Amino acid sequence: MDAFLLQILNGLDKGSAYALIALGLTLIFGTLGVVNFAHGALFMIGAFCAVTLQRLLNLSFETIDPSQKDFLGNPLKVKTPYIESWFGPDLGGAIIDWSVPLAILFAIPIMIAIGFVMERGLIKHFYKRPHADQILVTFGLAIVLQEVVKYFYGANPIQTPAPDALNGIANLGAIIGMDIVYPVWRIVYFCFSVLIIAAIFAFLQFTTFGMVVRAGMADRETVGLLGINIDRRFTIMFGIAAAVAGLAGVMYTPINPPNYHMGMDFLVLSFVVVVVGGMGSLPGAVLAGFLLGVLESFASTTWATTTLPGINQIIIYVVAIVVLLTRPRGLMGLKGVMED
Amino acid sequence: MFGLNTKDTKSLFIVAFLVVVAPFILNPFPAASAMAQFNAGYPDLMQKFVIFGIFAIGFNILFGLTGYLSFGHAAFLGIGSYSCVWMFKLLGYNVIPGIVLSVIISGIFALAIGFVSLRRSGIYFSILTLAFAQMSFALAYSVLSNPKFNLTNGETGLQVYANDPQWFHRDSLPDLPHLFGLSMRATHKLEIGAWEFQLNAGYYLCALMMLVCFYLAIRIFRSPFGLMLRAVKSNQQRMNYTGLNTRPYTLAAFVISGMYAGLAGGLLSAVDPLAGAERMQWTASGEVVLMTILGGAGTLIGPVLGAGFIKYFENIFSKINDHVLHSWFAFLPDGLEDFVVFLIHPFIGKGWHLTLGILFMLVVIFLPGGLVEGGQRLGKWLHRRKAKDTPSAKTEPAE
Amino acid sequence: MSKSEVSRRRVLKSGAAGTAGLALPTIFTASSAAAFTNEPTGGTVTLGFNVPQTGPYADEGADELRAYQLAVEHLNGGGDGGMLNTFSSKVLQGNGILGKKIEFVTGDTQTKSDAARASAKSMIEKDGAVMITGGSSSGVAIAVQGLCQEAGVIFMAGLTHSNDTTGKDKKANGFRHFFNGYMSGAALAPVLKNLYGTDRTAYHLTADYTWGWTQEESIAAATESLGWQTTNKVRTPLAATDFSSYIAPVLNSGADVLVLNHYGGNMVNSLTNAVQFGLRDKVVNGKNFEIVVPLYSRLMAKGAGANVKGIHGSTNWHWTLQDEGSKAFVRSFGTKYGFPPSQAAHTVYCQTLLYADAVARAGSFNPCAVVEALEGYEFDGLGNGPTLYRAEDHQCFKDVLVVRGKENPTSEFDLLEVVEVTPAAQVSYAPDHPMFAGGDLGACNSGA
Amino acid sequence: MSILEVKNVGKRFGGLQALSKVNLSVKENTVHAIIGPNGAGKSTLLNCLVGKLMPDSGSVMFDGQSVLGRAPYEINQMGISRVFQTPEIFGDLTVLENMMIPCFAKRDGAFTLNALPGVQKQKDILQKAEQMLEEMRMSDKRHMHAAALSRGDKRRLEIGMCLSQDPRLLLLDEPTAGMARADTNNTIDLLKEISDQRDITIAIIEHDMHVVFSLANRITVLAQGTPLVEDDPENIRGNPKVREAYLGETA
Repeated sequence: MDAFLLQILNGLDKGSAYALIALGLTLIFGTLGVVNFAHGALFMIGAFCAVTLQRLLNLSFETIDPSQKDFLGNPLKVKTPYIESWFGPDLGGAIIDWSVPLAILFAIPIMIAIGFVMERGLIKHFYKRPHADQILVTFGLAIVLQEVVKYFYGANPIQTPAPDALNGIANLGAIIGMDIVYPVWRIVYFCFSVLIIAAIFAFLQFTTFGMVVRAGMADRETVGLLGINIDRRFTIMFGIAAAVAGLAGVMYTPINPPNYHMGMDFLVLSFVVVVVGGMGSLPGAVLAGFLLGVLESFASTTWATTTLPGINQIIIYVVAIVVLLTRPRGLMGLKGVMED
Repeated sequence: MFGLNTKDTKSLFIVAFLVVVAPFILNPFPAASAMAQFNAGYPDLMQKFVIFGIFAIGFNILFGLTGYLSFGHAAFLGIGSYSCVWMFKLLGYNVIPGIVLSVIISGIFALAIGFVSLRRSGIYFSILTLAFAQMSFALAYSVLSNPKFNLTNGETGLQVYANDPQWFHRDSLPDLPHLFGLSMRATHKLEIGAWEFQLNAGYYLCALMMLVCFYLAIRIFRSPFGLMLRAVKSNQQRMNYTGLNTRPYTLAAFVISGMYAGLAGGLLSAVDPLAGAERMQWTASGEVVLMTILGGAGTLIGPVLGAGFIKYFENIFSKINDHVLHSWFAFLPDGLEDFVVFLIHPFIGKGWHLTLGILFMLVVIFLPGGLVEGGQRLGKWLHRRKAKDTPSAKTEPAE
Repeated sequence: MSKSEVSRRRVLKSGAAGTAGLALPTIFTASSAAAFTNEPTGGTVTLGFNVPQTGPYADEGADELRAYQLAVEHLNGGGDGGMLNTFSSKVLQGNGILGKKIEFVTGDTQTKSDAARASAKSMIEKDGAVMITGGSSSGVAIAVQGLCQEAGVIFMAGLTHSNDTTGKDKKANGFRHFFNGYMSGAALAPVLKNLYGTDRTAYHLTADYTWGWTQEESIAAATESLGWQTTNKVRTPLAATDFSSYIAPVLNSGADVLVLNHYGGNMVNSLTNAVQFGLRDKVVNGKNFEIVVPLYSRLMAKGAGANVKGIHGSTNWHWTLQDEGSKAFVRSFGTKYGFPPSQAAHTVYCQTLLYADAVARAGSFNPCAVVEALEGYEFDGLGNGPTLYRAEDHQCFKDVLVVRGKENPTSEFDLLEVVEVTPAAQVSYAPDHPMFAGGDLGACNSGA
Repeated sequence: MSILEVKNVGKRFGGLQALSKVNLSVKENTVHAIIGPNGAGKSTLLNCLVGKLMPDSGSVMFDGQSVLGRAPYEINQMGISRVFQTPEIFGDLTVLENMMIPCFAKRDGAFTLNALPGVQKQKDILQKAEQMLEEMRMSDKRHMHAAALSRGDKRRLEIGMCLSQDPRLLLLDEPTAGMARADTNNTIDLLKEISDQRDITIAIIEHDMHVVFSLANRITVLAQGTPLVEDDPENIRGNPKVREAYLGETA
C-alpha cells in the first residue's frame, strides 16, 4: 500500500515537470499556432539560471594559504565568496544555501525577456509559414541555445542543491499512521507546480487580459477585428510561457542536476504530453502531464517490468498510441487544431 | 528517354554524372594541402551521401508529396539495417539477399505502422509515428537484446560473429560484405599529381541504387499516383468528394518511403556490417526531416542536397580542431592568429552542432524553399546579370 | 622542368595503380606495394583520436583530447616528457615514433556506434591514420574495435568498462588498458566485506544495456561469493532521467545495500535521487544503509556533488596516487591545463605511449608487428604499478583502486580518496572465464 | 422517375433537432432547389446525402441503392458529385491537373497504384480534361495555379471537375454565395447550359431567390429541419406559408 502511494507521489512529481512544460507549449500552440521545438531549451535555460545564480553568489576572491598545498604542490589558493565577506559567513552562507529559491526571482525577468526576444525576433516571422518550417527553425534555435550553454558550462551535470532546510525527507504518512517518507524538495516541487498552474488558469480566467487571450485562442481573426491588439498580448503570453518553462527548470535543478541537453530529454516527452492532452487544450496538457507521470511511475515497478519486460521504456508511447487511436484529438483536444 | 520528359531526363543525367564523378569533384584540394580538410571524397562519406540521399528521397515521397510529416522514419532505417546484418549472419556476406530482405521487412513494418498511424493526420500523425519509432528504439536497445532472445545486440550493435552460421560463406569469398566476391571495401586509389582520388566499390553500388531510386522517384512524381499524392496534400476534402479514397494513397506513399528507408538501412549495413540501435532514435528521424526541408521538400533533387549538406557538416566540421586552425592561420602574426582561432573555435570541432543549428536557422529564415530555392535564386540572379549584359553588348555596335 | 616531372609521375602512378586495381581489388589500400593499411611513408605518422565531443560524455572526451595532445607533445620531444621518464620501457626517444613526427586527427564519436565508426573510417580512409584510439563508452569501443579489425589498423580503447570489450567482442587488433566490470567487482568485494560485513542484502539498479548487464553480473557474483544476498536486480532505461520510481521501492525492500550499476548522467541522477530519498541516512535491520557505485569517475562525482560523500566505488586511476608515474603525469597535465587529469585522460595517455612504445620495439608500424609487441608485454611506471597486457584477450592486468567520496574536500578536484589498492593478482581471471567467454580474438589484420 | 429518394430522415445534435422527418424526392433530369431560412437544416441535409453525416433515422436511396453508411468517395463513385459553398479545389495544382484528377477517379476508381507511367502519357485523360476546360472556357488558364484563379473561375473549375465525372446527380451548396452580381449571373448561365445540354439531375441548395427562380423547376422549402412544402416554382412563389416562413421579408 505504501509502495503504491509512493509511486503515486513519484508520478505526480514527474507529472509536475511534464505538466509545466506542456502547459507552456500548448499556450504557444494555442495562442500563436507555432510548434515550438525550442521549448525544451527554455526549460534548460531556466535550470541554468539557477546554476548561474549559484555561480554568481559563489564569486570568490582568492587568498593564499601557505599551510595547504594544491594538487601541483603549490600553496593552496583558498576561495572565499564575496557574499560571505560582505554579509558575514552566516548570512552570506544562508544566501548561497538558498540560491535555488532565490533563482526564481532571478529567472522570471530573464525568461520573460528571452521569451520576448524570441517571439519578436524570430517566431513572429513564422506565423504564416508551414509547421514544418516552424519546427526546423525552432529546432535550430534549440540546438544553438544548448550549444551555447554547453560552451560556457560544459557537458557534465552541475550539482545545484536545495537549501539544507528543504533537503531532507519528510514522513508524509505520519498523519494517517503509515510510514511514507518522501524528499521534502520533491513535495515543494509538486506544490510549486500546482501553484503555477493555478496561477496561469486564474490569470486566463479572471483577468481581462486573459479573457482576450482566450478569445484570441478560439478565434484570432474575430478578436483582431474588434480592434484589440492581439499580437502584443500574444507576445506577452509567449513571455509567460517561457517563464513557466524556466521556473519549471529552476525548481527542477535540486531534483536532478542540470546539464545542457536536459531540454532535449524533455522535449519529445512534452510533445507527447501535449498531444495526448489534446492540442490547444490547457487543462488537457495538465491532465496528460500528471497522468503520464503516474503511469510512467507504475510502469517502472518491478511488478510491471516482470510482467511486461521493457514496459517502463515504452509506456508513454503506448499510452500515446492508445489515446490517439481512441480519442482522435487527444483527451481534451479541440477540433481542427493542427490537423492539417 | 526512360519514359521521362526531356527536362527530367536531363536532370537524371546530371545527377548520374555528378554521382559518377563524385570521387573527383569532392576532392578538389591536393591531399597534402591544408585545405584537404574540406575534401569529402573518401569512401565512407560518399557512401553516406548517397545512402542518406536515398533515405531523404524516400522520405520526400511521403512528406514532400502528401504533406504527412512522419517523425519515425528512422525506425525503417534501423529495421533495414538489422535485416541486412541478419542475412549476413545467416547466409553469408553477399549483400544482395540482405538488401532485398531489408526492403521487404521494412515494407512490412511500414505497412503495419502506416495502417495505424494514417488514421490520424497533422501533428497527431507525427506523434503516432514518433511513438512507434521510439518504441522500436527502446526495445532494440534493451529488451530485444537480452541473452535469451538476442535480436539486436543492443548498445553494441548487431554484427557478424565467427560462430554465426553463414551457410553460403566460402573461404574464397571476402570476409566482409561483398557483391559476388567484389568486396564493398574494395577501393581503387588514383593519384594524379598532388591529388588522390578513391574509387570505392561500395560507393558505386550505393550510387547505382541511388540513381535507380532517384529515377523511380521521378517516375512517381510524374505519374498519376504522384498527382494523387499532391492532391492529398492540397485538399483531402476534394479528394474524397471526387471519388478517391485517400487512405490507400497515403498508405502506399508511406510504405514506399518506408521501403526507401529500409533500402538505405540495408545499404548502410552492406557497406559497414554493424547495425546500431541509435539509427532508430528520434534524432535520426529528425535528421531526415531536416535533410528534406533543408534541401527543399517536394522538389526532386532537394532532399539529396540536404542529406549531403548535413552529412558534410557532421563529418568534416567535427574534425576541424584548434590544431588544424592554427595551421591554417599560421601566416598571420601570432596575436592575430590566436585571436582568429579564438573566434572560430566555438564553431568547429566539438562546436559543429552549433554551426549546423545556425545554418538551419539561416536557411529556413532566408530560403523557405530550402537549398533548391537558393540555387534557383542564384540562377535567376546570374541570368539577370547575363540578360543585363547582353542587351548592352548588342546596343554597342549600333552606337 | 618540374612541370614535366609532375605529368610523368602522374602517368606512371595512375597507370600502375590502374592495372593493380583492375586485376585484384584490394581492401582499403590501392598500391599493392604497401605492406599494410596506411603505411606511413613520409616523415610523419598520423594517429586518430576519436572521442565524444558532443553528447553527454563531451567533457570526458575533451579531457581525453587534452591527454592525447599532451602525449603527442611528449612523444615528439616537447614538454617535460611526462610519464615517458617513468615508463619502464626506454625505447622512446622523444623523436616521434621511429623518427617520424606524430601528427593527429580528431573526430567526434557522439557516443553513437554509427557516428563513431563514420568518424574512425574518415580517419582511416581520408587521413591515413595508422592507429585509432579513444571513446568513452563500451558500445562505441566495441563498434570501433570491430571496424579497426576489418580495416587493418590498431585500436587502442579509451574508457570502456564492459567485460565484452575484451570478452565476447575482443579483437586481435584491439587493446584495452582500462579495467573492466569483473575487476571492479573483484576489487570491491573484499573492501565491502571489511566495511559492511558478510551479512548484507543488496538491491541492484542497472542501466539497461550491455555495459550495465556485465557490471551487474560481475558485482553480484563477487558480493554473493562473500555471502551477501541479492534481493532484486532492476533494469533502468538508459534514457531515464528521474530515478525516483526505481529508488522508492528500495526503501521497504529489506535491502541494506544499494548497488548503482550506472555511469555518466545515469549515475549522477540515480545517486542524487537515492540520497534525496534519505537512503544514506537510513538504518535497516540495525545496520546503516550503504550505497555502492561500482564504476566511479571523478568527472561524474563532481556532477553528483556532495552526494558522493562516503560512497564507495572503484576506479582505474586517480590523480592523488603517489607513485612517480602518476606524479609526473599529474604535474605535466596540471601545468599545461591548470587542473588534474581524469582517469579517462590517464588511460588514453597510457594507451598512446604504449602504442608508440610497441611500434618502437617492433621497429614497424605494421599492425601485426604491433600486436606481437604488445601481447604479453609487461611494463611499469605508468601509474598503475606493474602491468601485463595479456596475450589471450588484450586486456591490461594491473592494480585496481577502490575509492570513496571524500567527506571534506579541499578543492573542487579533491572529491575521491583512495581506500585500497587491490593488487592485480586479486582481480585477475582466466581468459575463458564464463563472463568473458564466447569471443574469438581472431588473427591480426594488417589490411594487406 | 425519381433518382434520389429521402425518406423520414432525422438528425439530432445534442439538444438540437436539426432534421426531422425529411422526405424528398428528386426527379431525374430536373433542377431541384432546396431553400429555407438560415438554420433550416439545408446543409445538414446535404451532408447526410453525401456521407459526411450519418442520419439518426430514415433512408436515403440513390438510384435504388442506399447511400447511408457509405464513405463520401463511395457515394461519389455511385454518381453523385458535390460543389461546395466555397470552392474546394486543389489550390497547389494547376488548372489542368485539377481537371485531370476527377477524370482519373472516373476511369481508375477510388484507388489505383498507377505509379510508373507518366501523367503526360495518359492521352485519354488529357484529352478529356482539355475538352472539359474548353467547355468551361478555361483552356487559356490551364497552366495557372488553381489558387491564383478568381473566385468565379474557381467556381467554374469546381463545377467543371464535377461534370468531368459525368455524374448523374450534381449537388450544389449555395454556388453563388459571396459572388458579385456579374459572377452570379455567369454561374446561372453556366448551370442552365449544363442542365439543358446534359443528361443530368441537379439539386441545389440556395439562399438567393434570384438564382433559385432562374434555375429550378422544382423547389422544396425547408423550415426548422422539416420540409414545409414541395412544389413548382410558380406555386412556391405564391404560397403564403412560404412567404410567411421565409420569403415574407425578402421578396
